[in-house]
Amino acid sequence: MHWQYVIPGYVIVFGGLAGYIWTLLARIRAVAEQVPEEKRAFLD
Amino acid sequence: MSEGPVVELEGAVALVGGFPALAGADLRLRPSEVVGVRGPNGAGKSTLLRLCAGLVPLSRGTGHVMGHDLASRDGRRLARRSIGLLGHATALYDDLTVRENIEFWSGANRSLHADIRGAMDHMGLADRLANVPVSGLSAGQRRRTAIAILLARRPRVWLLDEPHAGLDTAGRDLLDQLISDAAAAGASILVATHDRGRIDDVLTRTVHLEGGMLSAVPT
Amino acid sequence: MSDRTVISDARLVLRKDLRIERASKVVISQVVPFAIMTLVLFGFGISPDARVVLGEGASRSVQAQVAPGLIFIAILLSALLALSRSFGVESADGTLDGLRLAGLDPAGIFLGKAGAVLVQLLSVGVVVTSGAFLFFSVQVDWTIARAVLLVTTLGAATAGIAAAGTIYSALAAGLRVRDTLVPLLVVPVLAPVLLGAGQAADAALFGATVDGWPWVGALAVFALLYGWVGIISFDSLLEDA
Amino acid sequence: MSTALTGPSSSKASRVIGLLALASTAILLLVGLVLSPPEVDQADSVRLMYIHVPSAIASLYLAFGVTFIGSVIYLRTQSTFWDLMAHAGAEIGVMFCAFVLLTGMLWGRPTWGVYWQWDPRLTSTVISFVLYLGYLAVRKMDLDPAVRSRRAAILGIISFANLIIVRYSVQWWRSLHQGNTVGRDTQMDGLILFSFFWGILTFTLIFTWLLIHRFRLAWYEHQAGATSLDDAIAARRAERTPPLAGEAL
Repeated sequence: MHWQYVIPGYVIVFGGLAGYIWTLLARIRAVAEQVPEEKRAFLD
Repeated sequence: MSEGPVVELEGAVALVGGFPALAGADLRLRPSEVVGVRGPNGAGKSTLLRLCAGLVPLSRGTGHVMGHDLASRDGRRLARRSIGLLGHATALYDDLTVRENIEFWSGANRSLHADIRGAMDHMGLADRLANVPVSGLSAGQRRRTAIAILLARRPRVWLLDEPHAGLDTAGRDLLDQLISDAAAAGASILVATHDRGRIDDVLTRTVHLEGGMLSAVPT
Repeated sequence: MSDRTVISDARLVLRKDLRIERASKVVISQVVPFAIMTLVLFGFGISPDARVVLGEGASRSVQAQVAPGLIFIAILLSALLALSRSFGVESADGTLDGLRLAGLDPAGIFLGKAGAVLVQLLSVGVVVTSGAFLFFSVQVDWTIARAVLLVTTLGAATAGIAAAGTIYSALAAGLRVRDTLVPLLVVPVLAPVLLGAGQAADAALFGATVDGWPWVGALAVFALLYGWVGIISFDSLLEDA
Repeated sequence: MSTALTGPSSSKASRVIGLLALASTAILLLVGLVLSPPEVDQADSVRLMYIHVPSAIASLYLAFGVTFIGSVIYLRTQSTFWDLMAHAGAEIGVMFCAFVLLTGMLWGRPTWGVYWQWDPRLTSTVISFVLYLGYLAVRKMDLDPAVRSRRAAILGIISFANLIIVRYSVQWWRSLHQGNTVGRDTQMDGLILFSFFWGILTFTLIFTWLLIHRFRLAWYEHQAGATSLDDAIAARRAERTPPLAGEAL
């Protein structure tokens, strides 16, 4: 019962997460190219 | 510190919306000096004046006004006390009359009453004008009002951004006279100007601003 | 030219803003009519014939039933305009820089500007409340307790709106997007005020007044909290604007 | 969570967290959707709770909490790290907040018969969602970076206070009209409880991974900005024509 609500919920959440992660990684790669190698270290 | 520089910038960088409008400016301004700043449009003249006024944070380099550090917030706040700034904007409330504006600003600046009256008379702000809303003034009259407020403030450092714009010949002469009087009284004056006329007689020296940096102008 | 205090600076700014209003009459001639118009629009949205059954054969029009909430929605919408005006006069000719150069106490500037907005909103509130009684045929068994509760609610709610609104307007000061950003920031923040004021006004008009006072207390706490936040944060907000 | 991360977007620690999150997600899907039984009252819609509640915890507590703490520390120390952390937390929090609202509505339809009910949690969540959209809008303001960070930090602090005010006021408001909608004392199947807690664990891992990576993005953007300031200063100086001899005065 109620699977018609459960499935869209899971699709929204995990689909949304996957989409966000995909674009996040793409953004990181794009901006990383503008940063010289020696300045990539984290945690000042 | 009577003989030391009143304004001292070294390698000053100031950002406007992330853009380095000033890209390493060096400047020393001593008491009684009248320094003209010339340069093409967008050279950073307004930012230079705003930085000296303590209105823009200093991003790199060092800067002091009256010994107050422009890099610190408290320093900027203290520096502002000795500043008289006349920018492109005249800092007047359009809906208020000339008198109401002068009353408000002199209250805010804690100017003395005698100074206000004197300044108004000096700038030719006749009683007829006093009750006109600022929105009904001409550009020149606006400027005269702003100058009257500045005069009453008795600043140690005058920062003038194209102060002659909109003034008639009499107004220009009057302003030049005010500048040399103030300098004679020990004030330091920084004038950004395109004018290559009479103002030159008032200037102690001229500096050239371009690409966010200052250099001496050979005379 | 006596000693400068936060209060004297606040009074200076408050007087200046009210003088601007007296000269320009923007709130009286534009914001107040707008507030009345929103009430009329609510009337269009809610059928005048719809009634709520109260039991024992009694009923009340839906318009009257929701009037307490609508009053404060109208005040909130008008507040957005009043705030926009309040900071519009400062950004027109570089006067915000002038205030900073003058060395006015930031807390004084906050209190002055919020105070002026509060005075204007109170007048909007009086008009809107009277308008709601008129348009929505709200019938109340008036007692002194009810009137006091209603007036206090109006005061506490508008104080909260003015304080929070002034902070968020300063946060967006000097930006081209100010007029669209401020509503986005302010409306969710003021949701609790709307809720509390609606409940308190509902108690004042139809319910037991004792149910309204806790809400008024919450509104007062909100207003004080935001007043305090404004006093301590205005320095940072105005700095380097 | 791609495991093919290389170069700028991965580190040893974040890769471990990513793999853990991925494995944990697989287990959550298995337990939540297959192994655990339908609940007595809610039937299969209880399965939405395994992602709804963890999303709420990740958003309202973890993410917006990070924004709050980051804002406080930034105002005290001007630490770039915490400034960027605050920004990262808010963006992730807004996303999880959207999940909370959507799954909450999907759960509401079979449970209450309607997608939206003026349930205190749902109502206060939608207001919080807009609150933090406002925070993100402020972070996009066209201002000097330091000024923007300071204003955002002030907003990050008052937004968290607002979140609490909104939550309590809405709860108070609703308590006048209805009883609590959730939290009845029904015997819960062990696997249902397990799925619940496993969901929280999984979303905490996902949140951590996201926070690290969103921070990394912000850090690169910051570094790129710092690089371009040097370039911008050089470019600005090069505007001088012709370069004059004799610099300082």
